[in-house]
Amino acid sequence: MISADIIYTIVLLPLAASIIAGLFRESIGHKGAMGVTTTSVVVSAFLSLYTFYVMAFKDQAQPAFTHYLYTWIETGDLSVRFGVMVNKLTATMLLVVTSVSACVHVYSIGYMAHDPHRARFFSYLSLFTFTMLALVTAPNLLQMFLGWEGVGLASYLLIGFWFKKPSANAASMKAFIVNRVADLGLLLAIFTVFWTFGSLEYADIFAQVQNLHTEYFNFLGFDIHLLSLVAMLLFIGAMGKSAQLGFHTWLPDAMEGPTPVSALIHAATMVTAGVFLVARMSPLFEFSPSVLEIVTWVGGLTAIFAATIGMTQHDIKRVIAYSTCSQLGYMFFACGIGAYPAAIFHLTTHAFFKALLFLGAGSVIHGISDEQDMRKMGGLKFALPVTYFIMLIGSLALMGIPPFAGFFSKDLILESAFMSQTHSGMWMYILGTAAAFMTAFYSARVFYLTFYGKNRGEEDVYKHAHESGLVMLAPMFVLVVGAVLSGWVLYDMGNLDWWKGALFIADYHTGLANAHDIAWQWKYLPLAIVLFGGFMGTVFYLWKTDLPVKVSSALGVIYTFVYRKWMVDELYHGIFVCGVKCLAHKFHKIGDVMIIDGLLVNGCAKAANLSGLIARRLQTGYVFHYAFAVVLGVCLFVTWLLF
Amino acid sequence: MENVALHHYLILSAMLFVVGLIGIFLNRKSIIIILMCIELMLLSVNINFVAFSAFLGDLTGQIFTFFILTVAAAEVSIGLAILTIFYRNRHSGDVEDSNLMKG
Amino acid sequence: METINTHMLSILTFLPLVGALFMLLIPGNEEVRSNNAKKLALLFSLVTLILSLSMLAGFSTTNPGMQYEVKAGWIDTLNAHYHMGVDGISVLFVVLTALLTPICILVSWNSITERVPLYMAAFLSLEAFVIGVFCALDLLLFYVFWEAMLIPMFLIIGVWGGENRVYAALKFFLYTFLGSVLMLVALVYLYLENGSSFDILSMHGMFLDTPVQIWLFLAFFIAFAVKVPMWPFHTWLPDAHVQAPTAGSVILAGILLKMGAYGFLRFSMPILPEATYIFTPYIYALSAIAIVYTALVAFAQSDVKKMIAYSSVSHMGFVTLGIFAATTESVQGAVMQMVNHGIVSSALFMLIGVIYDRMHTREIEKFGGIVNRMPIYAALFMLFTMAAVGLPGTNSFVGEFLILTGAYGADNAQLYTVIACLGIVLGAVYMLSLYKRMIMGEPKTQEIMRLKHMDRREKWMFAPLAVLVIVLGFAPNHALKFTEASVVKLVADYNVQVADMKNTNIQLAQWEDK
Amino acid sequence: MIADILFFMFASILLAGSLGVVLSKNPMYSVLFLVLSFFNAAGLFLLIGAEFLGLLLMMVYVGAIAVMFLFVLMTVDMTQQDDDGKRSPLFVTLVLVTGGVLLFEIIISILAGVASNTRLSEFVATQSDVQNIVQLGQVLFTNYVYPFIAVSMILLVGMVGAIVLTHRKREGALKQDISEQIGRTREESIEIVTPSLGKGIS
Amino acid sequence: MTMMNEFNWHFYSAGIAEIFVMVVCLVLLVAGAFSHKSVEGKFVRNLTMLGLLGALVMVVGHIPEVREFAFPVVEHAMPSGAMVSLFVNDKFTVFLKVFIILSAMLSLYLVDDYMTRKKTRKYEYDILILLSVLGAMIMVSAADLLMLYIGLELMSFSLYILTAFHRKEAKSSEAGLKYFILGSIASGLLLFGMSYIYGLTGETSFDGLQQAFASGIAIQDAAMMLTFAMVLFITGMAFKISAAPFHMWTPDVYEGAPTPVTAYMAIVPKIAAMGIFVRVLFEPLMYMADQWQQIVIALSILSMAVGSLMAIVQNNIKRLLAYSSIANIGFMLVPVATASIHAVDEAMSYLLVYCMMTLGVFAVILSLRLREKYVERIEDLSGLSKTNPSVAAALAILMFSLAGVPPLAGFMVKYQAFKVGVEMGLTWLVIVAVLLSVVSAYYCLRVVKVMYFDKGSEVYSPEVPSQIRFIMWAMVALVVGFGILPDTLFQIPAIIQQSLMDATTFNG
Repeated sequence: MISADIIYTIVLLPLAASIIAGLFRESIGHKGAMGVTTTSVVVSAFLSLYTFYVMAFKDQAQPAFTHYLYTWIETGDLSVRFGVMVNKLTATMLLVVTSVSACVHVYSIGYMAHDPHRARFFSYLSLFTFTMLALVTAPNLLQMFLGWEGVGLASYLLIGFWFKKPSANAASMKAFIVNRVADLGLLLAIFTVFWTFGSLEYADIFAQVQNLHTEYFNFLGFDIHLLSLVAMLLFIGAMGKSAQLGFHTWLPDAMEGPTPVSALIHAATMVTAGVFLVARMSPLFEFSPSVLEIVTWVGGLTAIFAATIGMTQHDIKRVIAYSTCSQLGYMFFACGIGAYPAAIFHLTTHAFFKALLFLGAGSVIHGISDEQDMRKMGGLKFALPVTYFIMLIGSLALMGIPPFAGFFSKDLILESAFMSQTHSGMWMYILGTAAAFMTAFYSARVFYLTFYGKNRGEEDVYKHAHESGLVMLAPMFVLVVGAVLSGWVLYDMGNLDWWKGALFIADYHTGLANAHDIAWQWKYLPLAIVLFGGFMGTVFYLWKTDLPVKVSSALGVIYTFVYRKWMVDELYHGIFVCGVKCLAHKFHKIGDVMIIDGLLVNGCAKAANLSGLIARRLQTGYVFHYAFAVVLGVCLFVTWLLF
Repeated sequence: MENVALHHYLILSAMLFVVGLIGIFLNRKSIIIILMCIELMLLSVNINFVAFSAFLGDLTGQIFTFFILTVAAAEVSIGLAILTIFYRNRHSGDVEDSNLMKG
Repeated sequence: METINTHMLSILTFLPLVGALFMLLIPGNEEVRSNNAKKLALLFSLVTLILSLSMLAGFSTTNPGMQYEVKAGWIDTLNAHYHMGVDGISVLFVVLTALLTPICILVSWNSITERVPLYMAAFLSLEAFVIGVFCALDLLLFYVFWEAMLIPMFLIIGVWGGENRVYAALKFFLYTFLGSVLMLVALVYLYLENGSSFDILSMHGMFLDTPVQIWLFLAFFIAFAVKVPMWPFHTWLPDAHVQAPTAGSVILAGILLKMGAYGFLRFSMPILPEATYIFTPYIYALSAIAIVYTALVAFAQSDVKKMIAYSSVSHMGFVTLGIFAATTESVQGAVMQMVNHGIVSSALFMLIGVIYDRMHTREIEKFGGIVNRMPIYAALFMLFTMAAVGLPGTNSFVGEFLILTGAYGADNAQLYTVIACLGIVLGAVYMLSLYKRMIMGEPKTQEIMRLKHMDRREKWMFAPLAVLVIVLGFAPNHALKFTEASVVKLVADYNVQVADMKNTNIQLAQWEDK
Repeated sequence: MIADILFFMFASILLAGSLGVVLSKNPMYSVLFLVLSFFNAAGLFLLIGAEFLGLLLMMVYVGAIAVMFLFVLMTVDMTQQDDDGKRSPLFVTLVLVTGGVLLFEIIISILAGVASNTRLSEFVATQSDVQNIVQLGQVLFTNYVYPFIAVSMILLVGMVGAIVLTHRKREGALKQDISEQIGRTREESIEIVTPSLGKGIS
Repeated sequence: MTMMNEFNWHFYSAGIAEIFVMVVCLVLLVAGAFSHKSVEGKFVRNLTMLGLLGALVMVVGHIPEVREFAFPVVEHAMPSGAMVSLFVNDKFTVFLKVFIILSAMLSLYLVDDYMTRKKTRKYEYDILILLSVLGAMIMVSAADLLMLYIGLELMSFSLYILTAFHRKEAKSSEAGLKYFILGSIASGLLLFGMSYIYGLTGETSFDGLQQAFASGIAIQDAAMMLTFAMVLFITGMAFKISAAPFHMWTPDVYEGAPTPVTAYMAIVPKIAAMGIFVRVLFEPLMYMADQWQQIVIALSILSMAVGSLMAIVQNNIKRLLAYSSIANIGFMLVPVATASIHAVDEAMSYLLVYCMMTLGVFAVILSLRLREKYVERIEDLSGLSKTNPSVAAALAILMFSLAGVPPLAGFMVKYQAFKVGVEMGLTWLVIVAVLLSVVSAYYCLRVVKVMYFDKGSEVYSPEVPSQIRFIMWAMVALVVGFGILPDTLFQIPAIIQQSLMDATTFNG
């Protein structure tokens, strides 16, 4: 049996560790801080594993339950409690979060061994783990929002961990602010939910969805279908956190943080929060098909859009970041076509292999003195043999080559899309397959550029390239296990029944249910294309290494456009950053300084002073003027009264 | 020619009054003329009082005039005294020299 | 103990005043006087704090009415009474004032070297007057405290302020004075309408014609709007903040700004419900403008204090939005947010003061990379930045969330709520960019590399505020429960009166149709 | 009839005199015009039956005040003329307009009063049997004794004021101080000097 | 008429204090002239004080329950008419006289040090003060236009001379000259108005006038003339209280006159003139309230505006105080402008507090010497709070009170004035007044600013006579005390208001 206490332990242990590491690092030292945090997260991970094991396999009778700890905010009609909501979705997320987090913690002991601020780093990592856990266990939207913003904070702190790097500081700010913008959607969704459902508890919301699904809500003067509105606003929030098209710009920049952070936050956990949210709210989304359509298209377009950019980037971490973006697109369009189980399944497998890839990349970077540019790598196969192997596994999993995990989940998604028998489902199948081709291509590209060919970096660095220590390799092996096995061990996840009500699919979504009935040619087409992609990659980067330059110069503007990330950053910079700055200065200079202060406030003061000065001129000192003033006064008064 | 009535006196005194008043402003010469103008104003007031007194058959007006005459005498003495010390200080009795203080 | 309880509010109000008088009478040479004044002032303010906490402990959370009431004759000819009391709306502010004053004294411990006794006297008398404002239940008494408070603040800005202090002090005084004198006229009118009585409680629910209410509301509004300050009455604030000494900014941001919003709650809503209702849309608009516009203006500042000052305006925009939305949630949120803002912006000003004491500049461009030298400072800065940004888990989130939630459902406020939400983003923009420019990065100058670490006094003065940020973030109910009963009553009464008005209007319209 | 003629005569000379006061360039002439005005005013007073006041006017004004004006004019030498017209034409216009308006208003109101009114136009100058001076004396020292005393204090003020302001000790005027002469001592009057050799007494 | 020939104590008892002061003046004149030069100052000063004290005792010792009259005359002297009085004694006059005598005594205390330092000490000074006090007393007791005129001139003539008292200083003599000329013009206007009023009603006594106006005959008969007369009459008195636009003399005279004289002039004549102004408006002119109300409103607004706006551009403290007094008169006129007799006490309590504040400020000025010269420019005060903190504090309190900041008496009386304004439906005037009070707060703050915010290094001459110090602190104490507990402040004028109301009901 799983009791609430176990869940609370899982959630709060990292918090306690974080506080201890953060506040008392002077007394416990770096080792103490690392020890406390890592231990607690590992314990959490094992408890989560146990929880997941019980819920998923052992005890099918284990009920989903909600437990409350204490009342957080209570006033008027609003009552929000802290607590946990445990079901299979929670358990899955707990497993993903804590296991990856534990691996990253351990890995970081090695990776950050020489950093003077590593206690702080671990404190942040544990804090992140806590907030992420609070997010996934939340029984209501507000606690979820607490976790949601909390991971934002932790992400901000971790991206900007190397505070001396201006680029890191800028990236952390960008991440926080872009997320904030999206969070507005979430916030508005919460408000709307409160005023229509009267509660923020998931249970209450889901219970009322049936009753309210014909309601309309007046939003900014438009009567909008209530559930669609809520769903759309929630999805905006999800887009931000999951770096979907439009909100994706922060994610590549976030790679300025230490690599373990990228593995934990920007691959495995935080960015998947959006998918998690959509899945969690599936009973609501299912009643707003129009929004699901949007979700589908956003996901699909992100998948292909990010993949295109991924093919052109030179920074190893950025490539993987765009890949993450692209994979998240898969998950979203899976949600959009109603295949939530497939999405979560992919989320889980993706967490493992993407974390693995990042850690592997970290290992490479660590090995060659923090160089991230792939143009300065090459031929590292012999220097870093274990890493080479790990990256190979990771890449294959990402490409979706059987029998690695990625194959199962991605295939399930594409099959569901194909079988959903809708127009957009079909499109998703096409887009997904195309993205899969690109995924294969850039995965191969990364792999070959890093490990094969001649070394293109500095000779000195190359000579000193070294394999990572055991403390870094060990967690990677754990993840390798995940990347290899999770696909078929957890294959049941793709089945709605497995979730026992934690996810909800409306009847009109038949894609997932029929996924297994797909014709074989459609089932294996993506695999073939993936293999072709891998082959192309091999051609370009192993055999004919002069091809990429030729092709890119042949493509000319198109290549540059893609390489510059479709100019989105430039566009945003132009519109938002400059716009806000310009507006701010205008408001300040013209609005405040000139009009309000200059004209009105000081203007009045000056007017008073000026009239004083003018009146002063009338006080000439000549007695006849004074006398005349008296007479003039009399004359005016008389005239006034007489006529 | 009609009989001289009250309003003749009143109009006369009004004219005298205004002449005195305007004299104060228009005089560009010595301050002493201002004092004389004030005397003219007081004279016009006296004419008013006496006229009213006579036409009302009431003595109060004449009493008033009596007192005004007395006060005017004191006034002139004070005025001239102040004028004298002003002259001693500024060596001028000009109206336009009295502007040490202004604003 | 019993006597202390019955006279609690009088003691809270006049104890600091007694302290202020003591300050002026301390004998000895300059140095001795300074030292003794500091210690004595701290002692007085701490005793006041302890008493205020005991008052809080004895406060009944279920009673929506006035507690600790005292009433005695004062000016018989005017029928003005010495009438004090606290309810849920005011009680927290009293405690907040009592809390911030000792902190302010600590803040000024080393940075004020000239005329210390006078300074301490000014602070203690300021505390006394402000507590008086929050406790007064007699309109004249209220006004007396309200205005009297200007004098010590004027001196604090003018005597111990920065290089442009004279302008700022005069602007502060005249601006607020202008607002208050109009209130005086309204006050006189109310007094006459209320049967020559200044009793605030008896004014609640008195019947006034709508046009009369509108005029009165406008007069009160200007006074309160200047104090809050609402856009476009806010320009005194940046100047005052920038020029005031650190402790002055703290008290200004922490408490004085709350007086305006408190006035709305105490006067506008209960006494002039119809006018309040009529003006609500305009105030929504002003609040929304305040939130977005001043957040942008804050972003454009190069002076760190000015930036925080503008951010205060922006944050107070939330408060006014919440008050006028007049739902239980929003008003609760507004009260909460006032307390929160009192804590957070005070702390931010203190942080600026800490660095100002070391570097004597407020130009953001002169800072940079402070974290390298002062990590604890950076951590505290981060904490309060996040609180200012309204991150969940900090106290500000609770306030902002309640306000926005409440306002979202109020009549016609939805659009403004959405605009106000933008303020949350902009808040993050300027606060984080401030953090980035000041704290992060390589140390910008040699001077920064030589900065002194924070000493024990400096750390301790942040401790209570930091604790409050977190505690109120995770357990805001400890604060909310004090205000709940009174706010519920306030909102309920207000809505009843507004509903009455609407009914009457409908009936009138129907009658006219016939 | 004769009274009427006399009235108009006195009145016109009075006005002319007053204009002379105002307009003449030499202050000395102004004083003389003032005297002329007073004479005519006194005539008017006599005409209307206020003999005592008429005479008083002549005695006090002509005999005392006008002389005082002349006296002061002579002693402080204020007869110099200064008419380079510093007044701005704007001011002069304004003054004339204001004066004109004022006069117009007074006359209008007087005439309106006379026209509309029942009492004002009925007023007639009444001649009493009792002598004017007797009448005045009767009330002045009975009814009005208190103001009479009070006004004496005003005269006192005039006196004190004139003395305190203008009286001054003349420096350099040789005055005999008897007590000083008698109280002279040998020590302060004689100095015994011992001349040194060859230098003489200097 | 025959009965007047016998001495009747009752006819004189009400005016006994004035008679006493007259006698004292004569005695002093002789005493001063014949006493030895070295002691004459002190001797005369003590006698003056004694005289004032005696007058005070007589005034206070004779508080009438109902209004009393003295020096009755037979009206319509020739066709013998009713008995009316030249002189009235009621609680209003008692209040004003006590107020006048006390102010005069206090302001006399300010003189010694100044005159000694300036080497212009003369015993005539005291006599002139005494004479002007006498004039003021006669003026406030006047029940007849004649007495009013005589009192006014007695008071003014003494002031003209006092203004020019520093005869060797050009400014002083110039001020005297200006004051004299303008004062004479004003009294000419006043007299012209009086002559019409007399002529149209045949009355000079206030009671008689009130009845005449009440009957409406005069108003109907020559409305225009009467209006004209009333304007001139009010002008004459507005000049004395220096209400704009008849205020032009004030700053120059304040600046030029010796400072103790300015102090005296800022208080005693104001009390007397304001007192009689109110009495005239509410007794004889009561039934013309419709007309004079408009003038008073205009006077009020103009005074507030001119006073406040011009005060903010001044550099000389005495000029500043002059404009401040103009502004304050404007505020004082707000209750008067309601034309309601109930508002009189508000004006009077304002007057009371205004005098306290003014006296206090002058005490401060007279206690500050910089390099042995009396402080005149506002800049001279810079840094006062450091070099002389107690004096600075006193001046700051007085200035805040002038600005009308609670909890000081200045606020309380302003409040009262505004209250009655609103009560009587002149809310717009009150709004104008409060807005201008913000302007006037500015010049008060400027003084505080100079003292507290500006750096000054010069050290003030240390020795301050204890009398001046006493007056300064006494006034500060009163201002603070009345600010916190203003009951007494409001009760005294309430009594005198009653006595004015009695007068109206008595006649009306």
